[in-house]
Amino acid sequence: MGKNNQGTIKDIQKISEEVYSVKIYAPTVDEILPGQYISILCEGLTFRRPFSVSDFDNHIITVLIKKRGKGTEYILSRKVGSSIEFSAPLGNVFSVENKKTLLIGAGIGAAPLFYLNKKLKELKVKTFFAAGFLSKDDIIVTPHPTLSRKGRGEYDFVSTDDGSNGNKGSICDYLEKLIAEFKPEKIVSCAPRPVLKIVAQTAQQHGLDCEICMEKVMACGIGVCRGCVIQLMQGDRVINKTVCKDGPVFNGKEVVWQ
Amino acid sequence: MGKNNQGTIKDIQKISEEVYSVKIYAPTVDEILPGQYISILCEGLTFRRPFSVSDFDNHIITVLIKKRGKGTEYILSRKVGSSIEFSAPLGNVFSVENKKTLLIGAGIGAAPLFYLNKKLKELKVKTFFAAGFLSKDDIIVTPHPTLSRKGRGEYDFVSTDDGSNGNKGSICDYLEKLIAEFKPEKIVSCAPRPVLKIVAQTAQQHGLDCEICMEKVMACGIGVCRGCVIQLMQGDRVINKTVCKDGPVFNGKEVVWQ
Amino acid sequence: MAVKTLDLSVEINGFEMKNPIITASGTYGYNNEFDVFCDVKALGAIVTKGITLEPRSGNEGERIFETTGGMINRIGLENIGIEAFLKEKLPVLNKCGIDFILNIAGNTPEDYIKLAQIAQKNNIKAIELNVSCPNVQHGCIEFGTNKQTLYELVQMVRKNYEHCLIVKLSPNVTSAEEIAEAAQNGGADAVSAINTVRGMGVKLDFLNGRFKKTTVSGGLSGQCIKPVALSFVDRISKVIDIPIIAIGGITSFEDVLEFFSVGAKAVQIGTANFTHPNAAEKLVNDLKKFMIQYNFSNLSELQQAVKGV
Amino acid sequence: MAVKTLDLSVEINGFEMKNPIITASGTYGYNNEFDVFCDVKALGAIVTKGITLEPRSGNEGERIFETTGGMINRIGLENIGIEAFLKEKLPVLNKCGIDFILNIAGNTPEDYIKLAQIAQKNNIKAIELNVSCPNVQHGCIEFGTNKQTLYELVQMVRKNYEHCLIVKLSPNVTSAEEIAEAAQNGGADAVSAINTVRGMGVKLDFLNGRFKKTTVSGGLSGQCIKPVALSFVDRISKVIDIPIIAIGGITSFEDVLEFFSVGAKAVQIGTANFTHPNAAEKLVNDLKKFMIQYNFSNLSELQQAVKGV
Ligand SMILES: Cc1cc2nc3c(=O)[nH]c(=O)nc-3n(C[C@H](O)[C@H](O)[C@H](O)COP(=O)(O)OP(=O)(O)OC[C@H]3O[C@@H](n4cnc5c(N)ncnc54)[C@H](O)[C@@H]3O)c2cc1C
Ligand SMILES: Cc1cc2nc3c(=O)[nH]c(=O)nc-3n(C[C@H](O)[C@H](O)[C@H](O)COP(=O)(O)OP(=O)(O)OC[C@H]3O[C@@H](n4cnc5c(N)ncnc54)[C@H](O)[C@@H]3O)c2cc1C
Ligand SMILES: Cc1cc2nc3c(=O)[nH]c(=O)nc-3n(C[C@H](O)[C@H](O)[C@H](O)COP(=O)(O)O)c2cc1C
Ligand SMILES: Cc1cc2nc3c(=O)[nH]c(=O)nc-3n(C[C@H](O)[C@H](O)[C@H](O)COP(=O)(O)O)c2cc1C
Ligand code: FES
Ligand code: FES
Repeated sequence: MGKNNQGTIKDIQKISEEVYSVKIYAPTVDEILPGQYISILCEGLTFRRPFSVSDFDNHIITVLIKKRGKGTEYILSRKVGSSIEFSAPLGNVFSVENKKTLLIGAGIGAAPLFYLNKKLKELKVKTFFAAGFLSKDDIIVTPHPTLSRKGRGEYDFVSTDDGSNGNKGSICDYLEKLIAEFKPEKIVSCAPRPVLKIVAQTAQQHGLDCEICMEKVMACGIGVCRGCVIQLMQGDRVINKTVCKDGPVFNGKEVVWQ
Repeated sequence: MGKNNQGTIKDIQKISEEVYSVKIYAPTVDEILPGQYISILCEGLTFRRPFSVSDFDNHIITVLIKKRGKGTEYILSRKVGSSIEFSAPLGNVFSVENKKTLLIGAGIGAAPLFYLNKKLKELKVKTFFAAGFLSKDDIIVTPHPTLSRKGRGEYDFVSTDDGSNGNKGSICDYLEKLIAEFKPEKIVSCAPRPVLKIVAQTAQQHGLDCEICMEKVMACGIGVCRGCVIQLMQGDRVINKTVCKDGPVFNGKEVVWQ
Repeated sequence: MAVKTLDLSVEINGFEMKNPIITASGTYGYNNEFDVFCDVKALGAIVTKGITLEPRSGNEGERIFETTGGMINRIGLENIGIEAFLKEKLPVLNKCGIDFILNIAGNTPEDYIKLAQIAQKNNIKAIELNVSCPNVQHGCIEFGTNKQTLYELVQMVRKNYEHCLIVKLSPNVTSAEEIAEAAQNGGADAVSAINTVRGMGVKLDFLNGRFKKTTVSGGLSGQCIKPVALSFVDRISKVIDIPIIAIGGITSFEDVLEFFSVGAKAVQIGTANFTHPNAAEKLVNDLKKFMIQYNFSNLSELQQAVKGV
Repeated sequence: MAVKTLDLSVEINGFEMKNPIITASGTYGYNNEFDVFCDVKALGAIVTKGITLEPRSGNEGERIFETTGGMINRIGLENIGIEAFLKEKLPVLNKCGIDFILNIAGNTPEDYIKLAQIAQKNNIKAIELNVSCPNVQHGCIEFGTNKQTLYELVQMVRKNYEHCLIVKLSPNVTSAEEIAEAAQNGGADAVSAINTVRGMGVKLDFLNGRFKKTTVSGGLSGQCIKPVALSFVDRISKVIDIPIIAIGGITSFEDVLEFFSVGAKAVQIGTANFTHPNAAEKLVNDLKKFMIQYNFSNLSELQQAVKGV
């Protein structure tokens, strides 16, 4: 028991063109690890809405929310101080190990990588955080980045499709270069599906470990409804895994890309 | 064209235990007469919610709203300054004529009578405004009553079920007395159905004109869906009339009480 | 560059509509009542409230009930009857230039035939057979749930009416396909689907230790039934060739596109008229805007593009 | 004054449930998965995910789709199969003291019979026949929409299973009454109703002048179908005598009372478990609180009071 929680919204701040940082005080949540997510009850909607945790510290959960439809609008229209109901922690975790790690984010996909990066750095694991965005106004910078490199916050490398900040082009265009220069042992990525696919394939070509964080519309969040399955190739068998419980983090090698 | 309007909420004030006064600035509404109502769009709900107009002045519509379910909660949770969509003006009107008029309200039913009372007084028609409530905290007093009689606002007579303010008992208990003392030519009432029935029958016994304001769940608000019909006895025929368009004001003599 | 003319028109057996946005029977009155909210003549057509041979006073008791995402109605076909319609409403329709479809209902096949004959005689260009109203004791729904009965009814009406004959289908059947085929085989020019879904609303009040119960058993409509309607239209579009006019929860322009994508040629707007009384006119405008912006010059081009994917 | 003991129990052919709040098949897993959210053994029972003879991997493509007031699913009966159930899940159910109903589905009458025999042999005290799942190509739904086929199927299962036999009915039929009677006549101890309503979700994206379409055709569930379920239960309660377990959009305690008022003896909670993962346990508590506050000492007393009005 205990995965259903009542929290209080402590802070909502706009941090890019469409993304907001939302801080929730959650007295009943003791631990959330990088890769895990929370699922928020939105009034009038059947499905709770899942969001990766982008920081967790002393019962304060930070999620970065991109405005999309009714659910995100509901959450972002709540007043600071109002209560909010959510399930947490849900899902599996990024493995935290002493391997030189290249983090690849794209758009809102950067969200869970902030938390992972922080944890890895605490453990003195070498990381390189690269992220791609559409344009300079879309760059997601957490409210109080520990580092600030010309408006690029904690990123070690930024690309924008239009070149308005950092390097011009998709983050995928720079994958080879980043691998060549940083020489990672492992890549971790959260991004739209097409980007994930390229990252996973590139990692495989270079024989690197690869963890990717997937998305799928969810109902139950705990693996029972079988609504969010993806296919993994394990050995020579294709098997169903749920993004909500077996994931959202998967071994990039195993995912079957349809 | 023009019955669908966009307005702005100018003010929301709690005016009794469960009732709030809501002021809406409605630039596209030029005239609303006593007895008419507006019907407010509430997000996520199929039916607009009807509310009698309790004052109208220079494009400012005042409605008094009792908190009930989702619709009223939605309206009352809106921020001052936010926009609101509604149909107006809807329904027929109280007849304004030079007859000594006894106004009988009960609970939130007092709402439209404030506006009628104001209009009648402007025309120097003699009125006597009596209203019944459950208890003193339920007495609805408009934000800035022109008269204040010991917390009873504009009422000439108040009864409360528990006797905590004014006379003890239901307003119906005082009907005979009020008629005997004020000697009206006409009674106008808005109240829950059982009260209306007693008022209508009492008026008939005394041979007085009687107008009553009825309620019914509504869908279209303009008489086309036939969802809100009540039966009237006209001559010796029973006919259907819509509360939304033919009403909400009816001749007390004609209503068929089921 | 020359401005392309925008062709939104839909034609079914000689019945011309300027666009595919129609308002559904029972939700829009008889003629121009909604002019207080929007420009009725800008619509493709309106479908009149269901008309019977004789006037009807409808059901007693509570008639409407709000539900999650929709409503239930048991109006019971209250209407002024065909005679009053011809005398009082038809002239207004003609005067205002409102294209309309006469929705007719009856207890017996003879009722339908007589109404069709009257429509024929009065040069009414389109009728919609309500064989699917769950709110009346006899007739009506029974025709709509049995394929043989429906086939025979449509055939008889067809013999008496030469203009656009639309059959409105009930979703309350085991096989959508069979019932749609029956309508087509009987000679319908088009089907419209869906009518309301059987539903019941219950309201309980608990007062002084006792329950007070109010029930409204009738037809469910509104956004909550959109998935039911999409599924129904999708299935019948695979078995019939005549045009399908989609109905069920349609509120937004996205909804309209969704129904085009499963094969609808036109759509009817019902319950949404209550929530947004200018919904229908807005849909016409949204459709025009979209087509201009993305360079579709006629409706079937757009419908092909949405369907073809 | 002595504290009255509160009796919420429901018994159907020897199957004892401590209260009438059950969780619906497919929404609650196989055993104690929901313990992370609430106390599963506090519930009257859980119904397992639909189990087939062999494991199934379910449908490819998108499987769930949110709609206004509900959702559509086309899971396609992904399940671990009866053998794995007996080996992995049954021990957990027994160990945790969770009362359960085994939901079974098959392609042929033989599948059902075999599953019933296995249930009988393993002393499983209640089974629910899923004859109404709209999400698989063959079998299942066909049994649930034809009264003769259903009658025969139930009869055959009955001969092979002596404990509590529940038949789960599909709302996608022309006559609710006939199908419920068929289940009763076949020898069911109870019926549960309703399974999901046929529905379809469409999502269109318009990108670079082209439409991209995703569709999810399956079963509609959630609050939006509550009126359909109320109507269905109301109608069948007038023609059958065996207990009815109501399902469809039940979320709040008021919903539970509404279904009692139309004749339900117990209820199942499905989609609401997703929105409020502790919904079912909360309903048990709400029910208890209400009965204590208003002095109802046993369930049927309350059910009579709500129904009797
Ligand atoms: C494990 C997981 C972690 C996530 N983390 C984050 C996060 O940290 N920050 C964030 O902003 N978003 C995150 N998302 C996506 C987020 O859940 C959706 O944006 C949100 O549910 C949309 O809800 P809505 O009601 O606003 O939009 P809807 O009206 O539901 O949908 C609007 C649009 O968003 C798309 N969408 C809806 N749900 C998803 C989904 N699950 N995945 C992808 N697209 C979707 C829809 O297809 C639609 O086009 C995550 C999703 C998952 C599964
Ligand atoms: C012509 C007219 C004028 C009205 N004027 C006022 C007014 O000035 N101030 C005011 O507070 N209310 C007024 N009402 C009632 C008001 O419309 C309802 O209280 C409101 O619609 C309830 O909406 P809800 O979503 O909050 O409650 P719901 O969840 O819809 O209902 C909550 C409770 O209120 C009851 N209720 C709902 N609608 C009505 C109705 N139309 N009549 C009676 N009971 C209803 C329900 O049965 C239920 O028990 C008026 C109604 C009509 C028809
Ligand atoms: C109040 C009301 C009255 C209706 N009356 C009729 C009618 O007279 N004839 C008919 O064929 N359909 C009638 N319908 C059904 C609608 O035309 C339409 O088929 C149904 O409501 C589904 O569409 P919607 O979800 O857009 O409302 C009525 C519906 C409502 C809500
Ligand atoms: C994701 C999902 C999976 C389901 N799987 C099954 C199943 O395996 N067997 C079955 O009989 N019903 C299944 N159902 C139907 C539910 O048990 C229930 O009958 C239906 O959802 C209506 O109830 P609700 O509105 O409370 O969800 C499933 C429903 C959902 C939403
Ligand atoms: S959301 Fe239910 S299994 Fe993943
Ligand atoms: S609400 Fe439609 S006729 Fe009154």
